[in-house]
Amino acid sequence: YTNEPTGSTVTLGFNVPQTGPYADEGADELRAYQLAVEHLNGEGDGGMMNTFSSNELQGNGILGKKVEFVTGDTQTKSDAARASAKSMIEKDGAVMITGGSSSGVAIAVQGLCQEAGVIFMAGLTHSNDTTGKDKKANGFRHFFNGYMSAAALAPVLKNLYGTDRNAYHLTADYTWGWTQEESIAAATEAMGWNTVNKVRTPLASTDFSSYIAPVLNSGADVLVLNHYGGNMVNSLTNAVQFGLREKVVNGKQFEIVVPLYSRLMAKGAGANVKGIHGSTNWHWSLQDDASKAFVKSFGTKYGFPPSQAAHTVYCQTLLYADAASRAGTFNPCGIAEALEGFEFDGLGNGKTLYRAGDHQCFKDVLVVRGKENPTSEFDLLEVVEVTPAAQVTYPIDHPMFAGGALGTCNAG
Amino acid sequence: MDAILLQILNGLDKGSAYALIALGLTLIFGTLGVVNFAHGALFMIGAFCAVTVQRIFNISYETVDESQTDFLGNALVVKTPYIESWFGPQMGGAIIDWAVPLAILFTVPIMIFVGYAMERGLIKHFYKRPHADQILVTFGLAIVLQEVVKYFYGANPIQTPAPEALSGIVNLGAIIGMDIVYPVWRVVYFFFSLVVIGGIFSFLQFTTFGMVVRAGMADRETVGLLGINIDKRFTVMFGIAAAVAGLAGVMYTPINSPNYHMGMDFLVLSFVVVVVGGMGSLPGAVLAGFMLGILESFASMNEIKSLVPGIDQIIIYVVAIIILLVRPRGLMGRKGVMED
Amino acid sequence: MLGMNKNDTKMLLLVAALTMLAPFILNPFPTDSGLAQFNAGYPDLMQRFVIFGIFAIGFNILFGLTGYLSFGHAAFLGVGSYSAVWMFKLLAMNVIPAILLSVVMAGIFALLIGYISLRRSGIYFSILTLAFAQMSFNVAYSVLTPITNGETGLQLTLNDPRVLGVSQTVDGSIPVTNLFGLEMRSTFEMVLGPWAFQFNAGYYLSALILLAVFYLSIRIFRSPFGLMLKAVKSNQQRMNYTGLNTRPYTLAAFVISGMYAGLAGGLLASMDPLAGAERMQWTASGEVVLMTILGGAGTLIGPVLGAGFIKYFENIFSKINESVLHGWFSALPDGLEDLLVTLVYPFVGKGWHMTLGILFVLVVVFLPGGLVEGGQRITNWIRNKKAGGKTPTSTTEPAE
Amino acid sequence: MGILEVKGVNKRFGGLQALGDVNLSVKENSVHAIIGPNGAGKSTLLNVLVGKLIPDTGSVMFDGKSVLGRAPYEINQMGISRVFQTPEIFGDLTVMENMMIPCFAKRDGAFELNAIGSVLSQKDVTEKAEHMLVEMNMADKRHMNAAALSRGDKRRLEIGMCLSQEPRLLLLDEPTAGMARADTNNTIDLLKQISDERDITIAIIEHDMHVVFSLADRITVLAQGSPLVEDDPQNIRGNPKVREAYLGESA
Amino acid sequence: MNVKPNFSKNANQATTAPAFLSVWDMHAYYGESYIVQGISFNVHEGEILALLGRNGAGKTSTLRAIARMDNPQLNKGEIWLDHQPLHNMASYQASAAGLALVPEDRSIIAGLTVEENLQLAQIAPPIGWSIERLYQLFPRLGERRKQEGVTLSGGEQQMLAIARALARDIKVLLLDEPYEGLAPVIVDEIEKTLIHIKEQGITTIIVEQNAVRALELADRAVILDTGGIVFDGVASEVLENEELRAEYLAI
Ligand SMILES: Nc1ncnc2c1ncn2[C@@H]1O[C@H](COP(=O)(O)OP(=O)(O)OP(=O)(O)O)[C@@H](O)[C@H]1O
Ligand SMILES: Nc1ncnc2c1ncn2[C@@H]1O[C@H](COP(=O)(O)OP(=O)(O)OP(=O)(O)O)[C@@H](O)[C@H]1O
Ligand SMILES: [Mg+2]
Ligand SMILES: [Mg+2]
Repeated sequence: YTNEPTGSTVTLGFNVPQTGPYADEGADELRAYQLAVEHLNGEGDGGMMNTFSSNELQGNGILGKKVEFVTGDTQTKSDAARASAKSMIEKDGAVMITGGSSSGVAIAVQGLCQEAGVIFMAGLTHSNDTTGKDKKANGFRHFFNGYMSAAALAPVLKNLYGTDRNAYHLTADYTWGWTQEESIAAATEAMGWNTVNKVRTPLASTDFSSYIAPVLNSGADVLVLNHYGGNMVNSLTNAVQFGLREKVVNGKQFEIVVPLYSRLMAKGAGANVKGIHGSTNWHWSLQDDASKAFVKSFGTKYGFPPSQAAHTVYCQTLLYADAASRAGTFNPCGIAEALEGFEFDGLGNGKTLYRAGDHQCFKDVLVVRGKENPTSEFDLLEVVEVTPAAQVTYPIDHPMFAGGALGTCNAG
Repeated sequence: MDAILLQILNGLDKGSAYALIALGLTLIFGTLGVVNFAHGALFMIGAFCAVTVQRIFNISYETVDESQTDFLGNALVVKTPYIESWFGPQMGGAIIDWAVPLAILFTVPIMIFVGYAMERGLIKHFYKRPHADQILVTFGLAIVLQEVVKYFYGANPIQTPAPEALSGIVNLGAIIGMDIVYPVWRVVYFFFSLVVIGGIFSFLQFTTFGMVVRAGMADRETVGLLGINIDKRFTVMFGIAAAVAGLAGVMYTPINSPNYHMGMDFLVLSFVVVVVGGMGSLPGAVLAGFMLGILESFASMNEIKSLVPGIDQIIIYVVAIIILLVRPRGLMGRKGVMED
Repeated sequence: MLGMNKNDTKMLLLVAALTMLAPFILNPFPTDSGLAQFNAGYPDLMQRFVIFGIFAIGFNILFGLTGYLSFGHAAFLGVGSYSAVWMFKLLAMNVIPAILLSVVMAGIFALLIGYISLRRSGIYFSILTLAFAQMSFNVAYSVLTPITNGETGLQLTLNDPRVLGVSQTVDGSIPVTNLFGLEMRSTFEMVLGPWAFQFNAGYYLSALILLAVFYLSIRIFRSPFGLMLKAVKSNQQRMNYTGLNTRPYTLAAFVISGMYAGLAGGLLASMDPLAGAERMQWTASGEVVLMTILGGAGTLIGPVLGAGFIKYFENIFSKINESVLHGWFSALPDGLEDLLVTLVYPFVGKGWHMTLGILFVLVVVFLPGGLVEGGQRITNWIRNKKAGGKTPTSTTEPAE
Repeated sequence: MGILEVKGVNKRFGGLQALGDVNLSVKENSVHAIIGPNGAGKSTLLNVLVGKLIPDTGSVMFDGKSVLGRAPYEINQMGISRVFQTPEIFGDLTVMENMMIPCFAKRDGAFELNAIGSVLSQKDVTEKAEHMLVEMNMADKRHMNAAALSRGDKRRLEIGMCLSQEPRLLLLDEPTAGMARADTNNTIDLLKQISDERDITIAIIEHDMHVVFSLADRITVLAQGSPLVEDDPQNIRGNPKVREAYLGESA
Repeated sequence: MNVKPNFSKNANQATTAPAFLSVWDMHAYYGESYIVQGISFNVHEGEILALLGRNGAGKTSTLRAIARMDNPQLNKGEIWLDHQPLHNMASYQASAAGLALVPEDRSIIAGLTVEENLQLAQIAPPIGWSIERLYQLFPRLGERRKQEGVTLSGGEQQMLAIARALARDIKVLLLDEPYEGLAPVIVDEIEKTLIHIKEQGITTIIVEQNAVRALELADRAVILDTGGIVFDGVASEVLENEELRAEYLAI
């Protein structure tokens, strides 16, 4: 199989955005990867290896081989990401590629890994497509997705804002935005909300005022911002600027929802996030042992708490290592088999299943809210609800995930 | 009706940002003839002046609050800005609150210095070089400036809010009996840009400075023969342009949180604005800025979007193409400026 | 030879030798040494060198000869890529039809855009091309998603129809691109002591095509057509009053260079069947401009050097991370090691942009003719040294 | 009936009547001089002839075909070639290349080009260009960039370029301005020889009376946009109106 | 610095007045090509010096070097004007010191009107004739004050260029082919102007292909050939010296 490790080491490829708008998220992912490598090699305090339900990992590398890694810059561009991944595979002999901070890149690299015959452990990618129509036998996603965000958020929104609401969607005009919009609209409509309008905004927009202004007189009383990263910071800032948070429509307080939160980015919106609900894959303030262990380990090393991106890539690295150990081989097909249907606990989101049919993890999803009185610059979000995995699980043939096929595992 | 008025207003407001950015660019690009790919970076540096001022105002001393814990479970370190301890929480808080407007004072000299250093150190040697070389050097410079900012401030946006007093909304329609609410700061930005634009116009109109610089562009040699030290004036012009770019940046920060690549986001747009306005024409750049702003606002209206899907994605470019085909030198371009 | 003068023949032979021996030349460091980091001789990067070389050569036919600075050439590259991937999806995995279609489609696109844009000159032309390319990018990114697959990029799937071929191979995976059965990704690895050299089919195909189009560009530069274009650049007015309708000439140059871009796009897709919208973004158009100027606009070999330079940085420098640096300096005392790492780190890895920016500035300030001039200076210097005496540097001959 | 017939041409620039009812007939194979004070409209008239300007009214016929409304390159292809008052040459190209470009033109001025470039035709072109350089006394400068030529040399190069196109009508706008005496004399000889040996018609604008009177078969005096007189050289020299408006005492 | 340098090699025996403008051993380059190859001469206050030579002899280059233009580059040599060392100055400083060059291509600035072209000359001190006075001298310019300078006819441009020089308070006027392209009557006019200027005490160096006219006007003459001086003496001497005339001026 491709890049079978022959020496005493095994090389992993960490492919993250190091330049461009997501560079900070990429940097945080890299930190988590390094931490994971340390832990796998038996250095440091072991972090979540101590809480992980599987006890295969011994701190002696993977299958006795010391873990080494190479890094690359995806620039958040499919092309650059594939070039970088290829160089890791062709030049550095990486047996696994992981990383990414956007769905487009994750899907592109996942496709590449499928062809090249290596395992791809997706990083931050939230589009339904990654494990939906673009799923691949060699690709695995620990992160949650648009559907799960919607499923977790809907009940909370229902409790908070009632069932008689008119929602206005602003959506980043590309695949991730569309899948999220579809998911949220479906979930909220199911509980009785009316969708007033779905407006697509160009990815390159920086000023969303001309999209926000029409919201004022649209009769909507909820604004859903299907934006991520810089788009999200700007659209939220603009929405608050236009006084939407203070607005009262039809006798109801106007509300804003940001379905996918990223704490790193939310910082850019500052006080504007206060009281605004959204979902996230994981948050450092969780009080379970695994999360605490990870925060401690990461925080001690770097001086600040990890982001959800850091958490997911750390988990992915451990999961890969564990699967290799259980399979007793680095052969992608062996590893895939070990991961498929794998149930585990102790990585921060409670009991988790790596579903065999689409390589998506099913675990608890957090609903969070912008904190009113933050005590520090990291303390922006508070968890209002931990939605149990069962509630966000969907059947494999759910229409939002239809099309495409997993195919068969490729070992190169 | 309200909706249309609101979009016109929004277009003017967007346009004022475009016009202000394009104004700085056209001083360098349309007047000095330097294809300045670092203009976006100047805009970005202006914005980060505000961030820096905010940071400076927030320099804090630390006290340990045993009653709270931080993310690692240790006692929480509470930070209090020195300014607050010096001036009292009330006054100090107000100063911090007004960081962005106060940053203007700080930005102008900084930007003039940046412009001066850039022109003397680098651009000076490129007036006579081909445009292609200018692109390479200014693009290189832009990357470096950007990366330096990224090194110190990270890649994520940084919030720099407007003063509390200026961050609400006003009802502009109240006078005419309509309900047209608009963010105060955006109104401030609009008037601010009018003032800056007016200031630059009168400076170039009522002094011979503009004429000399234009002449120097057309024929440096001859202007030198007439006893004029054109280099000095080019430097001044560059300084002014940098200051305008910087002002556009500082004032923009409360509208959208600045990040290190915000310059690149605006770069293409500002070139389009300047060229559509017509090379060498200041009024052209301003006019084009407002025009594109308004058209962009209209294109993002749902009614228009449902007629022509995706029009808001391409409106700027469609308009640019049409204008350049109908009017060979843009709206108000002068003959012979950068046509070869 | 082949209708070329001696210098050109020499240069073509040189380029041929360089491309054919690239797997050796680009892998000078033993695989296990610390410097192996700087090796560039792996298939993907070598392919990128030659493909972007083709792109830049084509761009230079327009820019170097006519002086028209297009800021939208990436659109043609993108069109080429999309065409090729669709060909793979619908027709066959053989690269020949795909490449042909990309060239043709890019040519048609260039004809349309060029016909309109060439009504203006100077900066107005640049902005027109930029506007067209940005429009294409925006549209490809969202509105045209059914054709382009938007953000994700157009990829092959397991259920592509593929008339002349199978949708999936027997083992259930997507078939790979090939040239009459020769798989583009097939690589022969030769191990010589501590060195490992990779010979990749796709690379050699691209390299041969590069040689062909490089030869073509030499012929264009030296032909009366090329002379006419240079004359148009120098004085369009005089050209008009000498009875030449300049428009068809510049349009021809535009279309030819667009077809080069399409060829590059088709090759990219042939090596790696994916076509993403960001290939059409203005930054991508800007990149080829930078490549050309960096290498030396108007020179034959310059654009290829420029392309190599930028791609090298993008792919090699960006991969140097902190632990690699620690590896290099580990022999030094700890304090010094940390100091050096701290000093170097901002310029590599995530700081590779910074280094690239600084190099742009340095090159353009000190080598006004681009890298080619650098090369000339070195040869002159060596020659002078050999001659031993102070022969005055010959009058600046056009760097070609 | 002349080869060039200008009838009733008017051209205004804003308030300025640059050409007012100009009628002119140039006989085939003659040398026709147009003289007149500065700003009389001589260059403007030439601009109309080559399609650089479109007159407000009037007609311009060359060889029985109308010139108006055609693009400059088309007019050139009809066989009209022009030397400008400020030299228009290819500054970035070498002198030799400058000369080669018009040599690609066929007899009637139309371009014959082959992008792949057959070796043979290029050789012909090179020979012809070489020959022309020798004729213009510029062979030693063949590898210089044209921009670096002195002004007189630029002018000679431009004349050479126009001649090597073998036009039927050659328009010269002050061809010897700034040229050294010796070269002026050479140019006079060359033009004489051309007009005698080849069937080229020449229209020349010149302020140097030595040149005008050595060459011209016929002279039109233009003043304030309108023809003042048209006559033979001897008569012009004696014409008091011309003396007053143009020649001054020194002629 | 009170000692006036007198670098005269052999020249100026004709007059004993000290030199006002001295050029000593001037070497100038265009990039690598060595054009002005060690020229020395003196001009006295109020004198008109004719600088003659065939095309490419280096006349323009000499004037440009004196006017301290960037090109050609002065690599060696000294230039003194009325006690001031010009060789250390940039062109704008030389202009402030009292030097004005009327370049051979006139260099009217595009995009500026006639009047603006004149105004431009009066921005930096010292300021000379008023614009109204210049319009009296050249009424044609006054009539066209709002017209864009570059659309003037050739002769009008020449007038504008001279007027622009006079708009500054100058001590030395460098004229590069001022008669080129001018109608004989205008040449007479300009000649009168030059005499007028001379009467104001302004020193003039005139480069001209119309050697006879220049020599009749000038007090002294310098003849250049390929970058070096081949004659330096009284103007009338040249007119009388058959050999010189034939060899270098072809008259
Ligand atoms: N584009 C223009 N706009 C306005 N006026 C113009 C333009 N072109 C020429 N003129 C004016 O028209 C008149 C005729 O100019 P033209 O160049 O034809 O003169 P000319 O006879 O060639 O003179 P000269 O012998 O000095 O070259 C001049 O007064 C000139 O100022
Ligand atoms: N920019 C330049 N670069 C290189 N060589 C130049 C340049 N300008 C002029 N020369 C060369 O310098 C020499 C002298 O030129 P210059 O213009 O001084 O001559 P001139 O005596 O004024 O001639 P003319 O009477 O034709 O105007 C010529 O051989 C010319 O080719
Ligand atoms: Mg004229
Ligand atoms: Mg001269």
